[in-house]
Amino acid sequence: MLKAHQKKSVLVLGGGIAGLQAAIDLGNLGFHVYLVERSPSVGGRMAQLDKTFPTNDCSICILSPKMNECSSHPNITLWTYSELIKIEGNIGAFRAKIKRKSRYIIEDLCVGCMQCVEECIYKKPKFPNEFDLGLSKRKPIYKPFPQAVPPLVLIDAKTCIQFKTGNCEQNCAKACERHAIDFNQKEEITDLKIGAVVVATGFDMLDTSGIEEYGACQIPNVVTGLEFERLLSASGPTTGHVLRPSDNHAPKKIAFIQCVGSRDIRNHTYCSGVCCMHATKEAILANEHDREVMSTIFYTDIRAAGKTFQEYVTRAKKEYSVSYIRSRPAFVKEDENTGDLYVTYEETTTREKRSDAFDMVVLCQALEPSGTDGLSEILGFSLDAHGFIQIPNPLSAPVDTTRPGVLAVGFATGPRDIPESVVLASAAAGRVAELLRS
Amino acid sequence: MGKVRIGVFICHCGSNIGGFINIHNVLEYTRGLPLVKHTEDNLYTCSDGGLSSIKEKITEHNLNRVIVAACTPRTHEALFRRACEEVGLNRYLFEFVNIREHCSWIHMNEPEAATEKAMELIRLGVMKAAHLVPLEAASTQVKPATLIIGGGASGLSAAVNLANQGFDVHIVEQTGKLGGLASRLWKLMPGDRLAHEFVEPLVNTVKKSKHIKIYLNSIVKEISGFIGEFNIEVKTPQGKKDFSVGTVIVATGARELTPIGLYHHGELQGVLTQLELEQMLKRGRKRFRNIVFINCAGARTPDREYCGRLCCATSIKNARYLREISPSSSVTVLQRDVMAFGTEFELEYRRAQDAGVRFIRYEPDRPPEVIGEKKVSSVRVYHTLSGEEIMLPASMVVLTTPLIPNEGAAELSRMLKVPIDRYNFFLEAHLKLRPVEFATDGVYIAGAARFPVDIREAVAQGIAAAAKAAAPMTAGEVILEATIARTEPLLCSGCGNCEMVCPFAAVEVRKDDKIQNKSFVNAVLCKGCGACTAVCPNGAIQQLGFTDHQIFSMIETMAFEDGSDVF
Amino acid sequence: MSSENKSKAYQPKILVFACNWCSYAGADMAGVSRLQMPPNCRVIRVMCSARVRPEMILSALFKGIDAVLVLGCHPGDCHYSEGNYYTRRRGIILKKLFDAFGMMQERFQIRWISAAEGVRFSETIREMVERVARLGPNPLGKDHGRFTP
Amino acid sequence: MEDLLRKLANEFLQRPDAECFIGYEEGPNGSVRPAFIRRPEDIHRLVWNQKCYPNLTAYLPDFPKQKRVIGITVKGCDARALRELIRAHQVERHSVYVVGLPCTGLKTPGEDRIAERCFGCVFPEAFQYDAALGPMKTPDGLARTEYETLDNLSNKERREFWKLEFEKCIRCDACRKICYACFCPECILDSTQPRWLSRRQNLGEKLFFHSVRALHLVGRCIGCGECERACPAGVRLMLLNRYLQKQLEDLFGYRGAGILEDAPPLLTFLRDDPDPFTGGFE
Repeated sequence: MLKAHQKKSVLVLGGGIAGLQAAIDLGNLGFHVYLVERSPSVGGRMAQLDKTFPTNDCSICILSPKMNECSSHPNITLWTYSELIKIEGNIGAFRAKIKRKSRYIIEDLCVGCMQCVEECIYKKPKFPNEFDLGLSKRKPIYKPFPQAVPPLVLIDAKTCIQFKTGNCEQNCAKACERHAIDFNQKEEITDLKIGAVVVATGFDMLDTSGIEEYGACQIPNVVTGLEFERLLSASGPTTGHVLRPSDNHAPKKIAFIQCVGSRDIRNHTYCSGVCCMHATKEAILANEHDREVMSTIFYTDIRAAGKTFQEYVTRAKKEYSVSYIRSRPAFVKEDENTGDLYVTYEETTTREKRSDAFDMVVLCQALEPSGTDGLSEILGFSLDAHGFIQIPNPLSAPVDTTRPGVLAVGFATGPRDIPESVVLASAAAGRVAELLRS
Repeated sequence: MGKVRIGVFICHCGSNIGGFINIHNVLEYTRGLPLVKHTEDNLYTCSDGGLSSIKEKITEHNLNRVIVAACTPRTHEALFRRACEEVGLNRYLFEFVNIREHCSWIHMNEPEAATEKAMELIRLGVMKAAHLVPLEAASTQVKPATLIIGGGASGLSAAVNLANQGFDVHIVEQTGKLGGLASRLWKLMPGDRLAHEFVEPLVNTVKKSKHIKIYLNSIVKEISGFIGEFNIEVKTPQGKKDFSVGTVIVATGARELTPIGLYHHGELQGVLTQLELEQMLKRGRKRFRNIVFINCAGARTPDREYCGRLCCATSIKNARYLREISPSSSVTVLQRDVMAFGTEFELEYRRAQDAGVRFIRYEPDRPPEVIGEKKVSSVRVYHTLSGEEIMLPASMVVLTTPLIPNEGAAELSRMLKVPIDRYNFFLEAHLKLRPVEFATDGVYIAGAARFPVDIREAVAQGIAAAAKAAAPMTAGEVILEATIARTEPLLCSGCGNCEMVCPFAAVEVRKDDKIQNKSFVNAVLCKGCGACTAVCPNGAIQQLGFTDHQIFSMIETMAFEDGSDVF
Repeated sequence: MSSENKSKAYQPKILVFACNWCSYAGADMAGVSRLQMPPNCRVIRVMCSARVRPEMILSALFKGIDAVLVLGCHPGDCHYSEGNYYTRRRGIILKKLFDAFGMMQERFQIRWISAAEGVRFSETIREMVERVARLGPNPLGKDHGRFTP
Repeated sequence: MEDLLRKLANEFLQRPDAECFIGYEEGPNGSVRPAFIRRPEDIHRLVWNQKCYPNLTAYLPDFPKQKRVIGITVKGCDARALRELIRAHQVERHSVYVVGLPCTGLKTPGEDRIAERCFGCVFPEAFQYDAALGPMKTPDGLARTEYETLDNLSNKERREFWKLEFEKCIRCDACRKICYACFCPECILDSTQPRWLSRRQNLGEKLFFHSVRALHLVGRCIGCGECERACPAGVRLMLLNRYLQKQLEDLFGYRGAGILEDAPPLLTFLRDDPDPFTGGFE
């Protein structure tokens, strides 16, 4: 490793797979990295996935070593629950202000034992668990998910009795033998001197509530792709048994609707890039869990353009009872007595109008860049027409934004799957080394 | 190192362990175990107080093995090892016993049974600790130079990045010219740029760099060694050149499949490939009449199952240009699925449709038929939407074929001991998380040699591979795994079982003047999985830190309970 | 163990080998999630399930340990890319060896447990303990080596 | 045939790099034993008949690895052993001169019928030899001859059977010593670090001994039956070896050591091997 005085610092924004990879590569290149993540744990979207296509690797199994590597890397300072609020200066000599939000937990004292969670005045979890997209509940004091890094709890002031009324019994604080709970903790602002910034803020899901024809957010058995992913996950709300929300029955016929809000002039005209494959994966996994499950994927084009993707789709058809129908369904209707769903669509080959019954419908909704609007203000780079971070010269400088010294990778720059994000993250590390060393 | 003296530190973890396990009884029990010279409990062994106590007691009681019974080694092992090391005890003389995740937390309602289990887990730990030996993690120097095989977009991008970081680069290019496939194209996507506007500056930067050596019309003949020092032999027109490098990047690229015979390519005049069309455009041809593109020519078929990834985008791009150059032309794209993923390609797809390009879907079991005598005249295709066959007049048919790996991939795969798939694309270390690395340290992969990529992806992968290669070269050394395999030559019969199962080609049976038929572990390549140890018939090869002796002593003490058979 | 405890209801003792990357992490996750399970298992950590040589399983069972469970990553997920495929073949053959002897078949199992499968880990342990408890003590265990079929 | 054998041996011993010719000679009481011929004048001792039981390749790893060449006679089963020894780096092909024996099955000692060890023999002909004592042809019926198996025994019967068998075992190690495939400088069963196996004469230890032997022979046993012949207590060791070989063929299509040049089945894998370990408990 380089000696300390040779080290320059780099700020990485976002602790998803792209941010983690960029931080590790930069750390290995001898830079000191501040990895700043908005939420209380690193891991990002990948931590919420059950498996990854096309290998069906267990997502957390391959991600968790990277999360731990980041937190124990001698060159990486990990700040979760923190945000960039201001930046000044130029490439090689930026000054950044980071807001470190209060978890009401003294990080150095907490060992993540969760005794406090056990003793909370709420005997049962009551509030929507963000990690499970509200499919399960948590308490006001909670750990984001079992493999969270850092493995600390935090208090959500919005739901905590102490913060709401000021006179809770504070069982959590009493239970903590290490006196790690601090209701008076204030957020901190820290100044950093850094040479470059790598933005890897990833994606959010399109709010599907506007897509009424599919009953999103109205019909209980219509779920989104990521919600379905949590249902598949062994660490999810149903411990990996796919059960439909209305009656906890195991569905046997599942419909996946592609391009919900993508390639759609009412929402996003772009293709979200990963939905064809994640739907295929989820259909395969549902069948692996229960061989009686038959899935139908309603698609526009099957975009299986990555390495071994086509083979994956072929296997889904041949071995996992997945059928593909080229059609954009017109609407989904619920039978209110049974909770079953009817998908009405036009069979494009025969021009026949059909309505098929399903136990569950999964909407593969569009994915959109996360946090780029605010960051473009702070960091002063341009966005493209869709809100993705603009890469002005994608051919010769595939990770450079319009602002010198500020690089961007992953889904924040356009639809990318995991390997593409990882490639860009490593490329950003290479660019930083080139910019700060030459 | 003298007699074994074990110290055992038992953590309460507040009440996480102490609340369910009777630590007092466990302490009493542990004190009675053989070789244990010191025992104590700590409220939090991982706290500063706990760690200083470990360090003090090592010195005070002359301990030469340390056990902490607490949480999981996966998070805390490094911390305690460091503490041992700080007072001069080899870090591998530390053993972790997990009595929290694997005991107190999962038996919360059975304190007695949990206490007994904790005792036994500690006894197992003591037995293993008794057989621990000090280990040293070796390191190896890394030369600050890289060999890049292939002078296309990704190889050149990697070269520029590394040169700008101050590393020496050797580019070996099979042809007489840098630039690769991109230099043969007309316009690039995304961005409407002429290919030479992208390629020429890149080539010039490479040519001007004082760090980069270029070998044209050359091929790599032999590669030996491993990360840190690979010895390279290159055959150049000027003769044989030898040099050594610390890392290697494979960027041998791909070429367009020439579909001889497919859709009468090579038989009927006017049946071209996309590359042939681009070269026609490059030469300045301006007039076109009825053009039919056939996508997925030679791709997504049973014998070449993969999708070419960028062929749809290529056809979209060229189709629109044809309409723009020659507005009176009619351009039809026969496709199966339009792989216009992401933002730019989807936009290009819309632009092409707006420019008047017709997209018609065909089914693979009813493929289009190219008709003509000597010269192509029309294409008959089953129109899936209308459900009938239609006839498209065609003055030219352009086949969109996938990229296939360049020749020599198999040979290179043998030389570098890295895998290729059934199409001869290189297989990276992990499809998801290690896309530009091989499982072999110090060897990286970028561009279309791995799988078809567009220019942007080729460049990004080139820079990513450069970043990977730069890491060990920046550090100047790589620290090797300590818990690797090692052969005891006196026991080794040279049967080669270890060699056969090693996933990293780290073990080989050596037969040379000095070594007579003995297995030998290359510490640089070994990752410490222990697969070799399990198949060695007589235990001649052992995984350090997980030896047969260490594990067997745990099994034995579990079987005989009191451990008296061991000591 | 104290003699007082030996007189209690029969409690089998089960040796578990868990690979560091998936199964040990899965066991940790069971702990973090406080999934309760019977206290009969002792986990020995190895880097890869392929490290477990058959002699370890044989000696454990023939020295009287009631059962052996080997846990590895799911096929395809091995941290070392292919270790568990060797584990699988070896496990199949070891089971066949026990078939040939007409004994121990049920006392040896292999299962694939990922780092996310805390629940699967606890269920696997529970089922293994219940199953071995039904079988009763290892006949080679009690008076080491004296054995009645 | 023996004349030809002696002629070939003689020619071989004339070679300047010849070390020794290993064949068979008459032993006491009408038996046949290995002969190590170093001088041309001793070649008259060589014989070839249906009592030539020993697998002579077992001696090859004991010769120091050097440039000199060893002549050896091999039956079909021995030829498979030789191929396996070459694969396992114990013998180099160029350092042996191989004389193939056209075996039609060995006789049961003292009786005029084919020995049971030869039943089911799929490969009586020697191969990869430098010279042969005549054309190799498969004797009719040998491969199809039924041999005794464990198949029809219940679990309980198997347990009882092996309990009685292993009660006979005196742990003399003869089965291990005679086996061609045991060539480690020190056997794991003799190791003291760790002491996998004690000298106790109890069933557990005997099971361990024979299990380890059987597992180390998985994919390497050529079915020559020498272990059973060497056993002074008459333990039916071949039943175990044959049982496992049958499983290898059924599960992995592995026909037996040295038949093809494929890797021993426990040192290789297929991604879609059968997987009995995926589900819950059956």
